[in-house]
Amino acid sequence: MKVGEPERLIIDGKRLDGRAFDELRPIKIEAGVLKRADGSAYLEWGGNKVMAACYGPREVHPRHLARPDSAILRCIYNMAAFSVSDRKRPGPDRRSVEISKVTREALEHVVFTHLFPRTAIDVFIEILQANAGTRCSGITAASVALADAGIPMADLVPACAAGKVGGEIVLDLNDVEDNYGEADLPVAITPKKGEVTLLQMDGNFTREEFEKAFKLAIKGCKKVHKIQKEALRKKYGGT
Amino acid sequence: MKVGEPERLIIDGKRLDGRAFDELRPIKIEAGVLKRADGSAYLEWGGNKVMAACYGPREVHPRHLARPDSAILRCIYNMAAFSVSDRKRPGPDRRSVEISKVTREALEHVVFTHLFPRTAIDVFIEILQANAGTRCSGITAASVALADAGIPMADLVPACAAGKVGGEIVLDLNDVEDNYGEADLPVAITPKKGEVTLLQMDGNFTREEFEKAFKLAIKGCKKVHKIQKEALRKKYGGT
Amino acid sequence: MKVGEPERLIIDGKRLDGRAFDELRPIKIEAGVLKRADGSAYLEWGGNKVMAACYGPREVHPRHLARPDSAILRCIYNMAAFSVSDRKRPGPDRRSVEISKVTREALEHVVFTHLFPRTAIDVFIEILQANAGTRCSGITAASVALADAGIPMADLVPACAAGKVGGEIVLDLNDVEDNYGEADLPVAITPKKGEVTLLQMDGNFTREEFEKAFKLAIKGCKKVHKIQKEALRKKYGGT
Amino acid sequence: MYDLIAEIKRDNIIQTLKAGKRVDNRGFDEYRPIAVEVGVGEKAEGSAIVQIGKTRVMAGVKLAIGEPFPDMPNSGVLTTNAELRPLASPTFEKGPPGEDTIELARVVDRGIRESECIDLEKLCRVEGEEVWIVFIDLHILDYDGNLFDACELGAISALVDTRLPKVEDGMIIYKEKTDERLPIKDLPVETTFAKIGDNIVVDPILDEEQVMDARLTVAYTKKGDICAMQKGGVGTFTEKEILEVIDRGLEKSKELRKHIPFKEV
Amino acid sequence: MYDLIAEIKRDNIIQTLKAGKRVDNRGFDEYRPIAVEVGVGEKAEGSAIVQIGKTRVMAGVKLAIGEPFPDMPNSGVLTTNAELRPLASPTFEKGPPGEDTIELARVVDRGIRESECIDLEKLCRVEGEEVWIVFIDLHILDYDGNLFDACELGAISALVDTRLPKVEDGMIIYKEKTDERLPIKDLPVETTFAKIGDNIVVDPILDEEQVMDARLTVAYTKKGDICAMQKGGVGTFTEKEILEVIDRGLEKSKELRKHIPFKEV
Amino acid sequence: MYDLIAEIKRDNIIQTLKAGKRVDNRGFDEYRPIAVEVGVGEKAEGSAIVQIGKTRVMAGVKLAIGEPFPDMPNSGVLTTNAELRPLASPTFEKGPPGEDTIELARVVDRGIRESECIDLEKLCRVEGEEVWIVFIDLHILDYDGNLFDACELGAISALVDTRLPKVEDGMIIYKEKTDERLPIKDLPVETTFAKIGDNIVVDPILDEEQVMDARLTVAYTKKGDICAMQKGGVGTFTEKEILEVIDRGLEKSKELRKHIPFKEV
Repeated sequence: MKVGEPERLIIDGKRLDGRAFDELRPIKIEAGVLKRADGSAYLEWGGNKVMAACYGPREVHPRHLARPDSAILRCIYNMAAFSVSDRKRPGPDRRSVEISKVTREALEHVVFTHLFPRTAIDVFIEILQANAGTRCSGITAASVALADAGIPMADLVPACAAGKVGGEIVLDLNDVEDNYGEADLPVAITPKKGEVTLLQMDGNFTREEFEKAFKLAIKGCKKVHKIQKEALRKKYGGT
Repeated sequence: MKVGEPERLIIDGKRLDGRAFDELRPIKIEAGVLKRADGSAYLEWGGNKVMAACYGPREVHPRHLARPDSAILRCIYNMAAFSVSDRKRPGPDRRSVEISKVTREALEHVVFTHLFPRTAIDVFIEILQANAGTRCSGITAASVALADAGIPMADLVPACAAGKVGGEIVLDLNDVEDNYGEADLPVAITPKKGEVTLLQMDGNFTREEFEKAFKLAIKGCKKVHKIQKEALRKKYGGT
Repeated sequence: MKVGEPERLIIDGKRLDGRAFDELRPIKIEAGVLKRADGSAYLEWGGNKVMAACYGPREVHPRHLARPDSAILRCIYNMAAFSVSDRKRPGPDRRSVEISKVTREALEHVVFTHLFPRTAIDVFIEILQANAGTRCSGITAASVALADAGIPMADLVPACAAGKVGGEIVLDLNDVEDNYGEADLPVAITPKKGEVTLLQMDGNFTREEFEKAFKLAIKGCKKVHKIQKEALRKKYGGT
Repeated sequence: MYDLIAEIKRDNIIQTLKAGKRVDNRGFDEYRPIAVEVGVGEKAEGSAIVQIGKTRVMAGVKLAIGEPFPDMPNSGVLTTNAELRPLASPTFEKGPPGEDTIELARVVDRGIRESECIDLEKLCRVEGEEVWIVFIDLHILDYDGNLFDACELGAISALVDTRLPKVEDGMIIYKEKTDERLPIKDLPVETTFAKIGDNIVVDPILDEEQVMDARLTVAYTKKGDICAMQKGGVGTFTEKEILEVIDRGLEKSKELRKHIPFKEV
Repeated sequence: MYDLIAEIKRDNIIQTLKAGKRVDNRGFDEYRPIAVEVGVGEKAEGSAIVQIGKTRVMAGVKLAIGEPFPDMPNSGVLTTNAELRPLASPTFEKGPPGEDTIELARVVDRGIRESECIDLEKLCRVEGEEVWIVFIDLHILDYDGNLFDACELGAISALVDTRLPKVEDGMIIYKEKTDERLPIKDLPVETTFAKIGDNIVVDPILDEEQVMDARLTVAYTKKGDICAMQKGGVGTFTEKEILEVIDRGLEKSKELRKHIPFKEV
Repeated sequence: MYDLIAEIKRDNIIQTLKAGKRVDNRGFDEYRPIAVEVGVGEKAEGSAIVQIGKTRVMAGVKLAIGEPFPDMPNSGVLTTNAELRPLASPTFEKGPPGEDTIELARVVDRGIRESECIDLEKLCRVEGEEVWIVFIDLHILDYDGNLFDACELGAISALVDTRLPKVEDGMIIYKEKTDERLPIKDLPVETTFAKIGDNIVVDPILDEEQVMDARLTVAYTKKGDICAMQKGGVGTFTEKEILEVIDRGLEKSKELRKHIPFKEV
C-alpha cells in the first residue's frame, strides 16, 4: 500500500468524488483564447487545466524535416513546473516525450496534411494544472485548437479514459483513482467513423473487463466530442 | 548577516582597502597579447585578471545566422574554473549567459557592423581571476581587443561600477564591498557622446543615491577610457 | 592498497588465471553475424564480448563533414550498461570518447578512404561484456567487420596489450591484472609492414621493460592477426 | 523575414510617435489594461495569471524543503525560472532556455531578491540544515510585449497568494495547505520603458519592442526606492533620459502595485 | 529515400497479404523463429540474448542498492532503459534516446510493472532507507522489426536469469553471485500486430513495419489478463479489430511464454 | 579551407625538414623558449601560466573536500579538465569539450596519476568519508601547437605551487591559505614528437601539427621511467622510431623539468 492511499475507492456504489461509474468530470472548453497562436483552446476538465495552441501551416526548420508531399505534424506536450504537487523540473522528460508521440499519432490521421506539402503544423499543449487524464485533456484541447486555426480536418478527435477502480469499471479517472486504481485505458477516436487513434493501457483487466472499459471510454469520447463542437459553435456560430 | 561578513565596510571615512570613495582600483591594460586572435587585450583591474580576444570579421557558421546587411557581433563571457573561490563548473551558466548578452549590447552600438555584411565578429572574454566588477572589466578589455583587431568603431566603450557600501556612494566595488554592500550599479558609456550602453543595478538606492552613484560611475568610465587609450597608444603610438 | 586487491598477481612464475607470461586469453571471432549492418563481427576474447559493425560507404550527414577527396571514417566505441560490474550510465563518457578517437586513428591508416570521396564509413563497437582489453578487442573486431563489409583495406589491424604485473612483463592483461598491475600497453599494428597505428601506455616501465613489453605486444598482435584471418577464411573461404 | 516586417512597422510606429501618439492609441505613460487573477492553480502553493493587454503569463509558486546555501545557513532559498513556451509566440522555440529567457528570469529574480520582498530568514526551519525552498516558475502563454513587467507582477502576486503546505515528519503533505503565508516584507514592481527613435514609452507592445532601440526596466520598492535596473537592446540612453525614466516609472509603479492582491496584516 | 523504397515494398506486401500470404511466407499469426539464450553476461546479474528472426536484442539486469521513492518506502525500484544502438540499423543514430526508443522502453517497462512480474516489496532491505534497484537495459543489436516483443521477452528472460550478488556492510560484491533469485510473481509477454491495409499480422518484420498503418502491442499475464497496451502509428483500428487482436495475441502469448527459461519453484 | 593551407605548408615544411632544418629555424630536438610563472591566481590554491613559444596555457588548482571513491577509501581524488577556449584559436568552438580536448585532459591526467606525482593517500582526511579533491583546470589561451607538453608542465607547476587552504569545522576558508603544500612525490614531464614525412621533431608548432602524420607523447618520471604514452594521428610509427622517440624524449624531459619551480624539501 502506497503512502496516502485511501482505504476504499468505491463506497456504497459511488466514487469518492460522488460521480456515477459512467460519469465524466465537468469539462469546459473555450476556443481562440490566445492572440499570437494561429489557433488555440483552453480546457478545464475536472482538476486539469490545459492550454493548447496551433501554429501553421508554416515553414519547416530545419528544412530536411520537410516532406515533399505533405505537411509534417509536430506535437509537444509539456507540464508546467507548478502543475503537479512535486515541482516538475522544466524541460522534456521520458513521459512527456512518449505522450507527445502518441498525441501526434492520435491527431495526425484526421489532418489533411497532403494539402500543405513542405510545411509544418505545430501543436503545443501546456498542462497548467494536472489531475489525471492530462493526455486525453491535451488531445481534446489540441483538436479544438487545430480547428480554430482553420486546419482542414476530416473530424475532431475527442479523447477519454476509462479504467478499473475498486473492482469497478469507471469512466474518466481522477487523481486518486488513477494513483490507487487497478487500470487506466485512455482512448481517442474519430467520432464520424468510430476509428481508434489512441489506445494505451496499463494495469490489469480481464478480457471482459477490457471490453467493458473500452466501450465505456468510447462512450466518453462521444460525450467529449459534443463539448468540443459546442466550444467551436460558441466561437464560430453555426449548428 | 552572512558568514564571513565584516562588521563595518567604511571605517573613519575610508574603505577597507584604503581607497577614497571615488577612487578606482589600479588598472593595467595591454593590447595585442595573443598570437592567434585577430585582436586581444589583457587587463588587470584590482584583483580581476581578464583576457579578451576578437576574431573577425569572419564567415558565419551556421550560415542562417548571418545578416545580409551587417555583421553579427557575438560575445562569450566565461569564467575559468579557478577564477573564484568555489571552483566554477566549466561551461556556461545562467549568470554568464546574461553577462554575455549585456556585454554584446554594450559593445554593438559602437561597432560599424554595416561595413561587413554576412560576417561575424566574435568577442571572447575569459575571466582568469575574479574580484568583483568582472563584467565591467570584460567590456573594457573587449573594447580594446576590438580596436586591436582593427574593427572600425565609433568609440571605445569603457565600463565601471559605482555602488553603495556602508551607506556611502563609492566607485568600483571590490569583492567584499560587492558581497556585503547595499547596491551595485555597473555602467558602460561611449565617451565621445556620453551615451549609456550598459546599465544594470541591484540592491537599494533612493532616487538621490542613484543619481549620485550613476554620475560617479560615469566619471569612473571616463577614467577607464583614458587607460584604454593609453594601452592602444602604447602599442600603436599616436596621441 | 585498493579494496579487493589480491596479495600477489604472480604465483610460482604463473599468472592467477594459469597463463604463461606470453600467453593470450582464448579468442573467438565470427564474421558477418548481423543482418542490417554492411559488415559485422562478433568477438569473444577472454571475458570480453564485443560486437562490431560497419556501415558504408554511405552519405554523410551533416554534409559539411564530407571531404571532397576521401571518405571520412567515424568510430563509436560504446559500453553496454550491463557490461561492467557497476552499471555504466548509457551515453558517451570521457573514456569512451577517447577510445573512439584512438580506435579511428588505429584503423584509418589501412582503409582506402580516397576511393570513396564525399562518403562516410561508420564503425560501431559495442562492448557487451568487459574484462580488460576492450579497446584492443574492439579494434580487432572492427577490422574484421570492415573487411566483412567489403571495404578495401591495405591490411587488417590486430591489436593486443602487454603490461607489467607483479614485476613481470606479460601479454594480454585480464581484469585483475589490469586493475592491480603496474603498467598496461595497448598496441595495434599493420602486420604486413609492421607499422604501429595504436600506442597508449599507463603505469610504470623502465626503458628496458618498455621495450620488452612493446615487443611482446607486437607478437600478440601477430597472433591475433591469425585469428582474424581465420575468421574471414571461415566465412569467405580462400587461404 | 522578421526584419522586413520590422522596417514597415518601424516607420509607422515612429511617425505615430512623432505625432505624439502610439499605434494602439495609448498615451506614452499609459499601460494597457491589466488583469491579475490569483489562486488559479490547486497544485501550486500560490499562483497567478497576469494579463497586460494581450500578454499573458501564468506564475506558480512551489515550495520544497531542502538545505540552505553554506554561506547563508539560516536563510531560505529563492529560485526564479521563466519558460518562454513555444505556444506563446511563433518565434519561441523548444529547447533549453535562451539568453532572453534567462535575462527575464534573472531580472525578475533581482527585483524580488533585492527588495527583500520575502523575509528569507523566516524560511529557515533548522539552521544550516533545513530551509524552505521557494520556486517561482513563470510560464509565458501569450507574448505581446513587455514580459518583464508582467512576469514581475505575476511572481509577486503568486507569492502573496502562497499558503504553506502542511509538514509532517519533515515531509510535505502538498494536498493540505495551511493558513500560513510567506513572510512578505515588500512588494517590488517593475516598470519597463522602450526608447524608439527619440521617444520613450511605457509598456511596449510587441510591435514596439521589435523596432525599439533600447529598453530600460526599473524595479521599485513600496517606499519608492530603486532595487533593480536592466537596460536592454543595442541602442543607448542619455544620462538625462535615464533619470527621466526613473521618475516616470515611479509613478507607474504605484499604479501597478494596486493590482497585487495583498492585504496588509 | 526511405519513402521510395517503402512505396515499392508497400505494393508488394499488400498484394501478397491480399492473396492471404506474407512476403516471408509466414502465416498471419505466425512468429518468426525465436531463440532465447540466458546467462550470456558475467558482469550482469542476469542477461539474455533474444532473437526473433533476424531481430536481435541483448538484455542485461544490473542490481544496485539505493533509496526507495518517498511514496513507496517499502518497495524496490525498477527502471527500464533501451538503447537503439547505431550498429543495429542504418537509421539509428547516436545521441540521446529519441521518441521511438523512449516509447519502447516505457512500454516494456509497463508490461513488467503492471503485471507485477517482480514482487518489489520483497526487494526492500530497510524500509524507507535501502532497497534494491533493478536496472533492465535493452541493447538492440540487429533490427529487423518487432522490437517490442523481442525486448519484453529479453527483459523477462534476463530477470528470471538474475541472481542477487553478495552484500557485505551494505556494499555489493558484484563478483560473488548468491543463489538467490529475484522474487518473480508473473511472466508477462507482449505480442505485437501490424495493420497493413485491411490485414493484421503478428510479429511484423521491418519491411512490414515500414509500410504498416498502425501497430498494436498487448501485454498479457500468465493468467491471460491484459496488463499493458500501446497503439502506435498514424493509422487507426476499429473497435472490432482491437478486440480481435487481443484474442489472437492471447494465443500467441502462450507460445512466447514457453521461451522464458523459468522453472516454477 | 584548412586543407588548402595545409597542402602548401606541408610542402614547405617537408622540404625544409629534408634539408635538415625547421621552418622556424629550430633543431629537430629543440624546444621553443619556455616560460613558467606560478602564483598568478589568488583565488586558486595553485596556479601557473606556461608559455612554449606562442602557445600559452593557464593552469589552476582548486581544492575541495569530498567523499573518496568506494574502492579507494583512503585516497584523495584527482581530476583533470582542459578547456580549449575559443579565444585561443579560430578553430576552437564553444560548446562541450570535443574529443581533442578530452584526449588532452586524459593524457595529462595519466602523466600525473601514473607517476604518482601526488601522494593521494596523504590527502585522506577521514578514511572512507572525507578526502581532499584536487581539481586541475587547464585553460588554453593561445594555441600554437604542442598543448600536451604545455599542459602537463602547467599542471605540475600549479600543483607544486599549491598551498592548502585553512579548514574550520570541515568547511574550507578559501581566503586563508596555510603553508602546507601538496604531498609531491614525483615530477612527471611529457615530451611530444611529431612525425612529418620521414622526420621526427620535438615540440611541433601549429603549422607542423597541421601537416604531421602522427604524434607521440611520452611522460617520464624523475627517475627516467616511462609513465604514460599516447600516439595520435592517422599515420604510423615503426618499432624503431618509437624506441628512438623514447630516448630522445628522455633527454628533453630533463630540460623541461628544470622549469618546474619545485624545491626539494
